[in-house]
Amino acid sequence: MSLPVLGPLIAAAVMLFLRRLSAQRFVSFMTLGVSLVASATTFVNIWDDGVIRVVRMSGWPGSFAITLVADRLAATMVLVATIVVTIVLAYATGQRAPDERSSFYHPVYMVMTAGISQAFLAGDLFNLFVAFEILLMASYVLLTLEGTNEQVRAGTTYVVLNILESMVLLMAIGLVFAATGTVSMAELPARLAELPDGVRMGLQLLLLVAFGIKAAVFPLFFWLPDSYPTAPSSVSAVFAGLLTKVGVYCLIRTQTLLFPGELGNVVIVIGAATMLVGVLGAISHRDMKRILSFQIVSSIGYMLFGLGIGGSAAIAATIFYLIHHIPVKTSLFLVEGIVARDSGSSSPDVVSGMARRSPILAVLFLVPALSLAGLPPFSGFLAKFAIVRAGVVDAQWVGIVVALVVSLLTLVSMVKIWVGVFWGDVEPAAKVSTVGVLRHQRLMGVSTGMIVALSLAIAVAAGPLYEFATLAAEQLLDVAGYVNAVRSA
Amino acid sequence: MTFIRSAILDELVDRWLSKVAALVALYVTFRGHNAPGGGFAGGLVLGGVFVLQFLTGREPHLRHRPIRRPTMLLGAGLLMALGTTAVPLFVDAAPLESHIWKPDIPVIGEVKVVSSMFFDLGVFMVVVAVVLMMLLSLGARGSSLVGDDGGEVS
Amino acid sequence: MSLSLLILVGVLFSVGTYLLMERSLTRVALGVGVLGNAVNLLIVAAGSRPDEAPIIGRSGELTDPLPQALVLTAIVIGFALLSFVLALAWRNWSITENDEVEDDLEDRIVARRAEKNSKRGDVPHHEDVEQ
Amino acid sequence: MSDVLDNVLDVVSMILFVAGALLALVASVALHRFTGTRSRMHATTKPATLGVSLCAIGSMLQLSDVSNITKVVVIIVLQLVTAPIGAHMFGRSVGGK
Amino acid sequence: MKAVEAVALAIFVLAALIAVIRIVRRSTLGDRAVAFDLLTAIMTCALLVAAARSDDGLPLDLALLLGLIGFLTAITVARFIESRAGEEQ
Amino acid sequence: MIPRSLVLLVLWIALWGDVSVANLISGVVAVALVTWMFAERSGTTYQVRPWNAVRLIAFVAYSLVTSSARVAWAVVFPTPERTTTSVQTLKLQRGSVFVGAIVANAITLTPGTMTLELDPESLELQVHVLGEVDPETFRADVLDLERRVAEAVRERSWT
Amino acid sequence: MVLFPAVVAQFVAGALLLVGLRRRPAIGALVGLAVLAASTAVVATRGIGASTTLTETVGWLSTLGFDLVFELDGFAVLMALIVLVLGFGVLLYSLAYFEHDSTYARFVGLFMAFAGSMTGLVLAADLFTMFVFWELTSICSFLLIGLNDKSESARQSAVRALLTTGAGGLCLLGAVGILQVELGTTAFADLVALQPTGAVMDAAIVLILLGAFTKSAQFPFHFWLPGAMAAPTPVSAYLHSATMVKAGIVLLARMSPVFGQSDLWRWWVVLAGVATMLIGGWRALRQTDAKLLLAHSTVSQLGLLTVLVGLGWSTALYAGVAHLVAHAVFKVALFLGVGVIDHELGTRDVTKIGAARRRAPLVVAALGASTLSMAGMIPLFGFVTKEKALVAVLDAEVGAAGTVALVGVVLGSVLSVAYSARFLHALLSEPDRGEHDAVANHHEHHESSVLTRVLLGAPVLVPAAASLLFGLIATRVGKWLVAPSTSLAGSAKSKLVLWPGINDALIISAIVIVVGAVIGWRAPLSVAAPHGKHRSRGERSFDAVYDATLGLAKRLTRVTQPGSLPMYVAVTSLTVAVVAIAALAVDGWPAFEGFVSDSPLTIAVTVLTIAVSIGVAVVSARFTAAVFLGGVGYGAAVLFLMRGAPDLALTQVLVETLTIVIFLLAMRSMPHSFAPASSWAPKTVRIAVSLLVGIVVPLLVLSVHGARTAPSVAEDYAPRSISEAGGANLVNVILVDFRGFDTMGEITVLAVAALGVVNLVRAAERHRRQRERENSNASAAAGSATGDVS
Ligand code: NA
Ligand code: NA
Repeated sequence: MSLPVLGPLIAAAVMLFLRRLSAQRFVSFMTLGVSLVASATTFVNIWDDGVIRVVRMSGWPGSFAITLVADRLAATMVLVATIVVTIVLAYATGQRAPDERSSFYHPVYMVMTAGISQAFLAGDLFNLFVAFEILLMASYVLLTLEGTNEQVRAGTTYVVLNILESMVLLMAIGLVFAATGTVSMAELPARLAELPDGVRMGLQLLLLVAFGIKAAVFPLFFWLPDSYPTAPSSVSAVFAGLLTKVGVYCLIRTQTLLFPGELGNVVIVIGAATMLVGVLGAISHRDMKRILSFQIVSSIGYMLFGLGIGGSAAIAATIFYLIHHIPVKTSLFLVEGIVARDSGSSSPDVVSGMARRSPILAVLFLVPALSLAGLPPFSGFLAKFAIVRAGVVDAQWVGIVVALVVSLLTLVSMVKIWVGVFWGDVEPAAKVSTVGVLRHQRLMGVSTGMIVALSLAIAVAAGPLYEFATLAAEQLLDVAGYVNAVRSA
Repeated sequence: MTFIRSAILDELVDRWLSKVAALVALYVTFRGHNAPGGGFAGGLVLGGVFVLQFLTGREPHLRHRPIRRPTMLLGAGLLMALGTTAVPLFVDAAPLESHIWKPDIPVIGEVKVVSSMFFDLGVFMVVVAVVLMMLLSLGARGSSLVGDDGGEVS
Repeated sequence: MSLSLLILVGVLFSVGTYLLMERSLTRVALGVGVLGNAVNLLIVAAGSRPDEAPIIGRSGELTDPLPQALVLTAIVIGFALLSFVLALAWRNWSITENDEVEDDLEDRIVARRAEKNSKRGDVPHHEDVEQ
Repeated sequence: MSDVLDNVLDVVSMILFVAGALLALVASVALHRFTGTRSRMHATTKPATLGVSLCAIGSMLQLSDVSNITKVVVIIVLQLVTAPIGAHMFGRSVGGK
Repeated sequence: MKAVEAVALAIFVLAALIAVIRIVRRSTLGDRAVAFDLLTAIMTCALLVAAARSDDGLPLDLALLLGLIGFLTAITVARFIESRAGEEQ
Repeated sequence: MIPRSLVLLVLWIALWGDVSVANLISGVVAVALVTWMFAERSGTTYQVRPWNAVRLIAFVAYSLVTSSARVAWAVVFPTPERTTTSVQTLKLQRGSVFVGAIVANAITLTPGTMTLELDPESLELQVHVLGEVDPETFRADVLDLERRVAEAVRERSWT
Repeated sequence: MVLFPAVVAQFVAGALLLVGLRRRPAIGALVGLAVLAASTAVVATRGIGASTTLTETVGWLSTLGFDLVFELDGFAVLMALIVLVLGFGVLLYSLAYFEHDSTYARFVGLFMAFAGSMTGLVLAADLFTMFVFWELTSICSFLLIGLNDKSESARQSAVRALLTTGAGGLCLLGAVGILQVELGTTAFADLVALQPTGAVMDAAIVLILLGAFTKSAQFPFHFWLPGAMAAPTPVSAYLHSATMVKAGIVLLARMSPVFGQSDLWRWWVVLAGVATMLIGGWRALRQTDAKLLLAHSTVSQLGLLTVLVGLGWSTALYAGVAHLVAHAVFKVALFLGVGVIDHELGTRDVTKIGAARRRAPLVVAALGASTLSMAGMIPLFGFVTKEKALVAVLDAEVGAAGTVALVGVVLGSVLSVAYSARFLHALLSEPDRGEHDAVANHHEHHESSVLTRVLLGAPVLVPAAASLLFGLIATRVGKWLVAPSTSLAGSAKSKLVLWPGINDALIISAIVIVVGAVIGWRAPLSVAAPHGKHRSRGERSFDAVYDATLGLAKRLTRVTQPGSLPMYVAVTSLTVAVVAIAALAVDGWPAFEGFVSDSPLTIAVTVLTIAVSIGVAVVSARFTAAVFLGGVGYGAAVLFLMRGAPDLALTQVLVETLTIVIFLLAMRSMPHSFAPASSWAPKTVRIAVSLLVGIVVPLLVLSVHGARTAPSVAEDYAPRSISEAGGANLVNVILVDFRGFDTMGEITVLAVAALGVVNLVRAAERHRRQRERENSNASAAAGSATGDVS
């Protein structure tokens, strides 16, 4: 179970000795393959029996050791993350730019992978902070990989605000310790419950702010749309698909394990504002990557809305949304990368008529785009509707109206991209390669296709997946179960 | 940073200060388990020595010694720490679970070796490597240093 | 709780926040450094009592070692962050010959479009296209 | 006998401490009294070095552990070695007085 | 004994205060570095006295490292001033 | 002649505060590592004459105290003569860089005087001096110091 | 299970054609025809005359009741046959229509996907299933309208159609959610049985109607349909007359037995239907493009259908179903016929299409017959159904709404006769000489083969013949339609007759026909282009809303996303401050107690550190500030030491020193002082924000500190430290053992940071070299240029 964390780290260290790119690639894929097997095994086992797996680091009792805890949600997230990371790496290999530009790409990418897994598995608040720092630092490096003017400027915003986030998180954790004397997530629920209301609320809100910055929620989202568009597509794809999800995941943990059911209405309001502001940003922009980046923010809002409603149905819907959104968002960025690689840009001012040039690419865009807009029969529809339904049950009418309006505006933003980039005459001015769009980028196309297929598979297998999400949600709400599993480990 | 031609620096820094400081660095590293110090502090002290060499323009010294490839040192340090983390997995223990050996070696007597010492040593190496990398990259005046010393895979 | 430490933490938070709001990247880096110190002091001040150093064998009541260990990790991470920010500042300087964080270009474009209160949507280009 | 010795050592230490402290004070006052960086260095680094050395010797007299005494010795040596290096580097860089 | 040490420590604080005034008040970088160096020395002295006070090695560790590392700040400043000597004049 | 390695080994053992086989062995390893890590710039070594060395240390310590007092005095009661500064230049006689380096350090340690530069080729010494001073007297003092140093250590080349 | 596979087969065929058989679209079309035929066979054999209704459930997300349920009841059979048979005809027609068009492959693929969506929609047994296919039809329609994506207006129309129907779809989704949660079911049969009422149901009604109205282009959402005529004729014929726009009618038909008794439902339906009928009819009188004329006539007819189906009264439902069939039959013929004319003449202008009489007399005859059916002339099927509609409205016992409906239907009928007459007029008028030449010209360039003419002609002639035939055998057709309407309303005793005898309805009809014919024949064929350029008022409103939304979004985004880092930091800091204030507001002012007495030394060091830290913020010299930062660190180190944290102090001192060195390295070449700040906000604001943070955070700390309840877990460490972890320094033992994993992460962070620094420096170096290379190339070029000159 600790393999998805340790494996990539070891690989990263080994790769510092490797000069040859091919060797680095080999090590990367081998490692991810092993991680994949390991995380799939954990996932299947937990799917089978639902027993929470705990690894006690350094072998000390669960009550005061650092633990890695895999419950249903964590195991799922690690598996999905590993799959996505692997496919995107294949894409990056096909794209060639990032890993040929810097010999540190592969090691840093591996470290980021490890950080993501560790964040999902962390059973200790401070260790979670460390995991965050690992993946953040790796993301800083990946974001500024080429060191261009744009990247440095955007990287600065990203780095500074994420450092601020780190400070807030660290402060929050320090205060949690000061109030409770522990940072173990299994020990915290009981101790937090004893605190005075204001202190408890303050700690909860501080954690919400910290994770909220990471997850890019209103009003703390601004760093995201400014920075993601500047990274290479393969990098921003992982950022978009996974990194913000880590923040959401942590918000879910905070809301279910540490402060069960508290301040739900605040979360709902934040969620509604986030989806609205995000989508308005998306339709304000023209650039494909910008629109997609703002859409990340908007989607986060949906998850927060579901989380805020609370209860197993809403949390299950949120989990389903969380999982479905990873391949959807990732694939959109990957498509953008293919467009940009083919035409030198993905701006509608430069590119158009892509659908004529590559119908397959158009389909690869359309499926996740419609899924994002919540249209049936794609996974996004099920996820969005599941959340809306939970809202109806809870009579969150305002939120539902916002969610539906945002859904329409999301469609607007996707249509903007479609009309601007995929429709229209083939622009003669563009730096268009003469051969087929996907012919020279077969690996990029295939990996994008795999992620799209993954998202379609989520839609097809929605039934069993949703049952699993429901079980995962029930497990999340069973605080005592978590505590006992860690204590008795 | 330009090299400073100075007899004072030659004598003091090269002959004595560096070596004494490096010795202290090792000392701080290894006694950390029982007194303030440890791999991190020790690594920083040794890093400080390199800073001193660097500030006095002595970095050519670094380039003729085995630590000229700090990325490899970095990798080695990480591997040592990770090894300490992962090896227990092979003997069915928890990751990072420590083990205390007390072998009774002839002449020396009973020696107490704690496995976490290797972890600390890994930390030490990483810190030294990090300091070196930062010095050699940010501190490089010309370009050549970066390619040669800051990292080697091209 | 030590009152003087608390006041110091407050001052450091103020100074750090103030510096982070500057345009000069060097000052931002300074802010990162100050804020890091502030949080570290906060954790130690709030999380433990001033007692004897936590080394077994020392006389007197030992203070809580855990906040110290956490802060030690935080110090290192803070150093890593600060170094990277400084490298970023350096690179920024080497590109633009100034030390400032500029506003995002695309955002400014959108702002300008909003300012002009343009009647033109992006998807259906109306009047201007049809002519 | 050892009591007497201890007392003597105590007194010596005290004298050394106070002397060291006063030297430090003088050094800091010098920062304001003198003009020009080099002049200020004359008045600060040297008395400070001496001050540290005095305190170190005073401290050495009170310590019992070999390891600790060694550290104090190293501290003195370091003072004597590093002060010139610092002065040297400064002397090179700071122009004027 | 304790009283004398307390007096010594008080003098150190006073000296440090005066040095900090030099640092904070408008002055050149070089002067500030000199003051900083002095501050390090004062800290070392205080640590030595504190160590003697309780026959305790802990402050000595810090003093030792200060001695090893502290002067780096000063020579860093020196290097900085030197590297831009032309510019400042 | 005291090998530097031995000094370092003693230092190592003293730091641990305990003479044991384990410390000795680890010390040998540590010293070897350290020596290997930091290269020598010059291929010279030297010999210390213990008695002369002690005399030298005593001399330096004495001048350290007296001149500290003098500077302290200047701080407390500054006059123009006491606070004026000058740069004195002179050439060392013994032809040894090592000796020159020790001289330069000793000068720096002594309050009121501060070595700015010692050229390793010409052995020209630049000293910054606080307070009014007669150049000839100063030169004589420095050369006297050089003599004392040269008597305490003797350089020997082994390449 | 047959229904779901039949639907899926059409999608699969579509998908294959989109990505696979792109080079051979004709073969793809043949595959599509085969699939459509097979599906038709399935529906016909399993549906017509079956003793039990075939029901299929495809489990999807059963936990939430998101399953696909299909039912082949009478209405479903009827609609499915319309969809499939017309689809077959249109696809056949398209083979000739597109010929050498490069978009044909795309058309066939999307067409099949659309046919699948539509089949699924009409077979749906519950609202959820219907919604799924509903949205699919919107998507396919979007892509089909935009088939000629090089045309700006096609793109715009597609977007308008998608967003309008998409918005309606979301309303429908809301209704689905409400019904699912409130009633636990969306199955039509269950809903009819439940007859739900109440405030929440009223909301559901409004949402459902919005969905239906947008889809079926009812007022005020009627504007997108004429715009959708930018699509090629087969698309218009199939989607925007015969099938997709009927989706809203299907929905109304399914739901009106559920909500038909509600006044809310009835009034909305009647008002929207009547308004649509009148507006569409009026507009149809003013179109010069024959296709647009038909489009507006479709709008008008849809209004009639809405009124009939929405009234929820069994006879009206029966009439609605009948007229739905009639409309599908004559309208597909009309559209396809106009397409033939367009194909033959190269124009659809009503002043010019008269020339078609000679080129394609059969087609024009079929058009004429269909037009008469549209006008409701005996003996065509349109007459039969129009009569039935009048009867149904006359007999309706629904109060004032019924009266409004009656007036509306009469006026609407007048208009529909009028535009039919105008269209007929256009068909029969003689084009002037010049036009005739132009048409002849076009013809010379465009000689169609026999196969082409058959393929184009048959799909026009067959439905036209059907209009006539159905009229003649109206009684039998009426019997066929009993089952479909019974499946909706539960009971339908109505029947159709060609000649009902003289009754109120017939008299009204006669008056309507006379008045309408006069108006229509006298209406001018050539009409000056309306004022608003190419866009209708509805389109302009849509665009205004769209632009306003975008403008609002931009203005808002300018506020939320100014791109300014300082602003972002300020907002984030303020958020933290607000959090602290909120916590304090709940618990009240923290108790200022429990302070340890600080030693004078602590106080002194604190004061010094504060002084230095303020210096960091104040000083303007770059490196000096860095040194000050070091001073703050040293101060913190001393405080750590005094609190019993020697390890911290040690590390802090080392780290601060190294930090200063790195500051030096990074800032070597930067100027001495900071540039004067080009600030985003006045200094006072920044000071205020930072002071607020500096004040509230310590208060929060105090409040939290006082709340400590349990002892630290670290108390468990001490007993185990030496024996089990082998060390006495607890902090170090924690770092390498108890919490060694944190340290592992910490050195990883450090390592990656170093890699990042090196990477940035290398990038700079790479860029510098590149620039140098470019410069030297440039100067070399310049050098050779001067060489040439000399
Ligand atoms: Na375009
Ligand atoms: Na800049």
